[in-house]
Amino acid sequence: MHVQPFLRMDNIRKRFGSVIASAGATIEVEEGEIYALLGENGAGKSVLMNILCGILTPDEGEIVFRGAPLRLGSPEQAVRHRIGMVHQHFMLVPSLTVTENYMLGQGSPLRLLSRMRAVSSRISELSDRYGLDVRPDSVVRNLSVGEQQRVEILKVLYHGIDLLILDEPTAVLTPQETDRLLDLLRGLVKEGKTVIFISHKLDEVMRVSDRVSVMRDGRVVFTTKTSETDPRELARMMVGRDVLMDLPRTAAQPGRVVLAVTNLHCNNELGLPAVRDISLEVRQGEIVGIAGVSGNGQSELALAMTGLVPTTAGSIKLNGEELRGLSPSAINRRPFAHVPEDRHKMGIVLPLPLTENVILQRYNQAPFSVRGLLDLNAIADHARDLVRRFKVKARDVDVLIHTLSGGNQQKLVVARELARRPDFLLINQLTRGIDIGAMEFVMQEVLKEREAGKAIMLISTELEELFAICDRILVIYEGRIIGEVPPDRSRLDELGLLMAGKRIDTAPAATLM
Amino acid sequence: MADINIPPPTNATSILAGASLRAGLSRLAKATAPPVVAVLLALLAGAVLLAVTGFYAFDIFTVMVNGVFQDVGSIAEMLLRATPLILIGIGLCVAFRCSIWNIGAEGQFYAGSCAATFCGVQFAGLPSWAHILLILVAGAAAGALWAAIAGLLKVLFNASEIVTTIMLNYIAIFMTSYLVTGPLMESGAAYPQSAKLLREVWLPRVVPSTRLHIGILIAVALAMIIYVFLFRSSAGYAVRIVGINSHAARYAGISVRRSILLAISISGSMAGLAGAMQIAGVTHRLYQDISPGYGFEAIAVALLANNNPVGAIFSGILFAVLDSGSELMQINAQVPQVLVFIIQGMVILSVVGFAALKFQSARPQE
Amino acid sequence: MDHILTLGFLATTLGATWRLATPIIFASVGEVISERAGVLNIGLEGTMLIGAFTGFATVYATGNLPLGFLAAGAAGALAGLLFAFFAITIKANQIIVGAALNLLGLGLTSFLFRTYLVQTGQGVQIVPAMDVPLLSQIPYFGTPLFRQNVVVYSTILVALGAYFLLFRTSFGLTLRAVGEHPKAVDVGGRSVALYRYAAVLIGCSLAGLGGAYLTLAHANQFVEGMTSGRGFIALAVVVFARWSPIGAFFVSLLFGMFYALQLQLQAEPSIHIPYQVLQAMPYLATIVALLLVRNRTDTPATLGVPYRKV
Amino acid sequence: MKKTAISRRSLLASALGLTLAGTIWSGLAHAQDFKMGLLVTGSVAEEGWNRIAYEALKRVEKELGAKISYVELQQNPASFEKAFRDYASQGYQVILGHGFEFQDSAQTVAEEYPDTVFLISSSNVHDGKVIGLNTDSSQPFYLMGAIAAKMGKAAGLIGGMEIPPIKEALEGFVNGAKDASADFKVSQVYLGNFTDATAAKEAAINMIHGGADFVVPDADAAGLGTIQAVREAGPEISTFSIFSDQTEIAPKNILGTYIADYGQGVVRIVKGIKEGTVPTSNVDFGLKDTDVVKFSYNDKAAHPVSEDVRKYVEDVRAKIIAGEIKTRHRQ
Repeated sequence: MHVQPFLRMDNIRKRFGSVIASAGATIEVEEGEIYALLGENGAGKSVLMNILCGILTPDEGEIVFRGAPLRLGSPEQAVRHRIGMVHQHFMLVPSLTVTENYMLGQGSPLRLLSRMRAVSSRISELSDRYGLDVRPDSVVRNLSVGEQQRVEILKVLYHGIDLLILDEPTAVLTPQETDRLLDLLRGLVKEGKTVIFISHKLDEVMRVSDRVSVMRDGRVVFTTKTSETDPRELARMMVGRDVLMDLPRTAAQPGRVVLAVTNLHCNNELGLPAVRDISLEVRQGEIVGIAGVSGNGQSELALAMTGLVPTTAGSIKLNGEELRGLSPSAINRRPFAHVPEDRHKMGIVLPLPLTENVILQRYNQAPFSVRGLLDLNAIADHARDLVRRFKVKARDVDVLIHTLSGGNQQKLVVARELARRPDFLLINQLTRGIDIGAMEFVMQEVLKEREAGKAIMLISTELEELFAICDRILVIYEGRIIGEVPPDRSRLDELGLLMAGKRIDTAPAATLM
Repeated sequence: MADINIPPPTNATSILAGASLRAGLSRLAKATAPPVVAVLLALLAGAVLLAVTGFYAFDIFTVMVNGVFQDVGSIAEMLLRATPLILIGIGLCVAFRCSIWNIGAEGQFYAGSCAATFCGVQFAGLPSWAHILLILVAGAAAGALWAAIAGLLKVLFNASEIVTTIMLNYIAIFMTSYLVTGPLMESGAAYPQSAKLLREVWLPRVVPSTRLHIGILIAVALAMIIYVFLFRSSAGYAVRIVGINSHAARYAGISVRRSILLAISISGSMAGLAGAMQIAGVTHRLYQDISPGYGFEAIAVALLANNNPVGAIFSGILFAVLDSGSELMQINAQVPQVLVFIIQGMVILSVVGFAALKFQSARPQE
Repeated sequence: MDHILTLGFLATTLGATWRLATPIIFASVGEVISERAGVLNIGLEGTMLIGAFTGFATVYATGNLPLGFLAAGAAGALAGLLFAFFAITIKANQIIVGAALNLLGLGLTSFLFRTYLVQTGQGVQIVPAMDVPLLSQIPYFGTPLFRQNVVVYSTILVALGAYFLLFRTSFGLTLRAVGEHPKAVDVGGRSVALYRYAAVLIGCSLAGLGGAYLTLAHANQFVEGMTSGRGFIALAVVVFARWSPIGAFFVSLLFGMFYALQLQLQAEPSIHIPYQVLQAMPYLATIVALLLVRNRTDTPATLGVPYRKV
Repeated sequence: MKKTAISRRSLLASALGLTLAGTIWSGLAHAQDFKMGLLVTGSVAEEGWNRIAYEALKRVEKELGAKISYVELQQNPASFEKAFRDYASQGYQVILGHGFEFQDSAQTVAEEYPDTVFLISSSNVHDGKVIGLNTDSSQPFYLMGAIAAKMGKAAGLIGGMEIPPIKEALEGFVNGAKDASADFKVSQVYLGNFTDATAAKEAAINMIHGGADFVVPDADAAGLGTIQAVREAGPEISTFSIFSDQTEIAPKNILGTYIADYGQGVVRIVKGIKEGTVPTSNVDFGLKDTDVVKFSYNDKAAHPVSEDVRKYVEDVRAKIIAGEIKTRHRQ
């Protein structure tokens, strides 16, 4: 259209060892538009944007910005060209104040910090102008995730950026906070700024962007005006085939109560209340979803149920037996399985082989341990069995698990947990960070378990995942269950309000149970 | 700390099978190449230092190696030196695998020596074998307890074991000094040393007309047992999981505290046992400076073996060769014996350098 | 026994405390800077020995005291460079590299001392004591406390300077951020490795100066292994002081007092405690101190953890 | 510095040349040579204890034409036996273990090598050809104690470690002081090592503040810290130079020098052995051995020892030699 686009990244290639992260991606961005970059995890969006903001240098390819070739050696140089990025994981130092964070890396290292006051008042001024409600002398550690994001965005504005890149900015936000963010982006564009918006959420892209490109396997496979496409087309482009948004399933036939949580309380690491008076039941043959924005007590709820953080009050009963107060190892011996939230942190042990990973909770139980000694043959047989049944792509069972892709790692974790033949399965984030093929596979396996009469609880921040397989969805907010919604996409607004802490008068929490 | 937790081959059966003999050998070669190169680099650095300061490095090393392997007697002396290094080293393998930085093996060695001496000079009249057993068990127990202090402080108060074990080293050394000038001092004599153990409780010797005692055999056997513990037992599995990822350990139902205490106590018991053997097998009495730094040297022994107890047998012997050799260098060429510290330091640096580089190149990229 | 309770005894104790604390202050303030940037260096003992030896050898050869301190600081920085290369560039385990540095420090200084500086007989002329005007006139306390050499006084400047550097300059702000959230600094356009190198080099050169104090401003000789565990005490001081340079100054004084009292109480014929018990006191105190400092929120978040870019 | 460095290096080079010619490990014994070996714990480079033995060895080489060799061992009892055996098996006729800690190992190895004489420093052992050679430092320290008590108000003693040679010396000082003046106060500090010169200096400063006007170290290399403290304290504080002549370091403060010419003693004993006379008991060098134990005055001190006091000292010296005064082991 234009002879000279605002920004052109041409045939960008970048590889890390044997992994090709960017395989000749090309994009063009117009001045004053919101440009969305859509793609699955690992499609190469973040790598491309990290190149644009100077964190990574491309192996090949050219960037032309405002008509001149752009060669960046550091993010600082990007800022000098008025390009700035808000990262998915915030780049704020928790122990410092907002002002100190803004001053970080600015100017000569030998300069004194006497300018602090001037910086503070400039922050207040900008905060008022954009309505971001950022207080310059707050210590970042004490801010909520949403507040921290506003601090990040304001930091970019403070540095006088013309091209703003946001990497998955809505992942940690409530629907209402998301709305507010999208409004802000529209306002920035009106001021003449340009926005690149990375996401894998179709609806946001549809709502806010002017144009959209889809990335897959390190390449841009599709670019269009947003007004000329629809979510289904974008989704197809993302995965290379139609998404099975709705998995075939029969209506739930809940049986007896398997797991009952009553009036449960527990604290977080800092000793503050994290789970407040939660009561819920999970029956045979149903999948109960727990929806909520990250950080509302879901993690602590899951850890409390498995004995990993101490509870302060309440009860957790499995098949009528009290679990509260039992050690994690005692709970492991009950028919209670747990797919943890962060597999790298908890679910698997990266530098060990598959064999040693499949016995994680059963390392001291028969048949894997006989009189205190490990039976290597039994362990290897078990690992091979799981690999075969769950179609885990691994050369052998004695390869180290960190050589597997995220999807295959998650398959192995789910396989391991299901192999324990639990009555109750607690899943915290089933499909986080895995490819769409693995995603479908594990969702189907979980549904199969439901058909087999297992009681399943799925904690997720991905509403799509919850809608796809849950039978009912409870919403957690600030440590409380504040409502229940059926898995019906038409009730999305209602769900969003609940996730933002707005109770619905017609369905008060007290009557939910 | 993943750089020290590269596991050994788990599929032992496949190595034994004839078909994969070649694969096993190449795996063995891959495992042993870095430490071998590390040692060569360290010796090279030592040689450069010698050359710069005006010595004939090559001749000195030749004399050293020839001397150490001159005859049965000198080999036995070398193995005698290797015994405490192997014992302490295999204990440190367990602690390091659990990511516990036990810098206190030196103090645990002293604690073991003191307890062994106490039991050695007391309880006269016990049958010889029972008395020897008592001495060794007392040494191991004292070492374990001394280490467990640091372990308890870690699990109860989250006190860094690095600092506490270093402090406990000093305390153990002062305690020994007090004992040999006070309660354990040989009565009627003026020297700061304990009474001499009776010949009945000396460790039996394995090579006639040398001082090499059964400690070396016990050390090798214990190395095998510790290997089985670490890689073939469920408790050892728990220790390793705690060392790599304590969150995963808790998720697996492993008691992190118990594993830490177990690992550091095993580590301490090996150092204590080494101290007891030094008393019952070599010096036969307690002195103020009973260890010339075995506890620190053994850190290098464990590291060079990649925290594999079977490997520690070989690295322990290697360091004993260096030690014995450095004495020969001193006798024959007046090379200051402290050169051996420099070589040890260089070995450690080369080993961790290799491990870190290997880990970096093996790391998957996103 | 009575005279233990006198002002004179107290004044003597305080003077000795400051002098004995001086090398520990240098080393621990240096370590605070290093650990604030996320680098744990347990090789202080070896670094101090290197400083002590280099300073001594330089002054022995040239007779120039300032040059001796300069050389000691530079030698400490060189040791720091070696540490930093392994711990930061190669990303090896910092504890192990530190242990190696201790071995190298002891080995190298002893080797070179035995090879080159056999007979140093009279030693070197040390930094002379000087009176602080007015303060040295205070009855009882004036002479013991305010007739020290300039290196002892300089510990105040070292602690204040480190405080100023860490909390009042842009460099210090970034350095602290490197210890807390290195990625943020990296993305912000500053090199994490560079800041960590700088922190380690500053820390090690201070440790080197602390070592040089022993040979050039207190005793006038180099003795093999003369640091006698002061580098390890400094490590404990940092934890006790909660990573504050001012705190490190005062905690070092506390440990200096243990040393001083130990020597004084031994000399009291009326007190019958085995001297080994008195000598073990600073080490026992360190352990007790660790128990008192249980709240670990001050610990730099990435202490001991190498930074990997991707 | 240059001078010492060069001489040291040429010494090392010659030692290297000799040994690499293959005398020790080639197995070709020079059976006719008279050979003496020395074992020390620590470095002979440092001023002090180990250097005394090294110098003795050099004198044996020079005066008796012996072939010599020495080994610096770590403070590690486990390695002593091997070192003795290494020398004995190579036909060394005399081996000096420099410290009582060598006694046990020597006795063990002596059983296997009946022709070798094992001399043990600071030991009173006598077991066949294992012979203790002790310099009784309590005698010269007794004299120093007497001088201190006659001239000063109070004294402080700084010992390295609590081992017999040092304990005995300090006891001799205390006895000498008490005998001269019963109320004279002497305080003692042990450093617990021979390396912490800083602590040695602080201990001395403390004693001086506490009223001591005589501060005497017996702490090997660390003792230099004490001399430093005394010199800084000014001419009113006195000390003595121990084992070697350090008068140059503090000429105003050092009132006298105690030199143990251990080399002379060793040469005398080894000469006897070479000629076929092995001592029949342990050897205790004392003031009676005027060629070995020497005590002299420094007339250039700020307050040199007065004639009266010297007379008293000569008096007690004679009594010690005659065995009338017991300087140690009084309890």
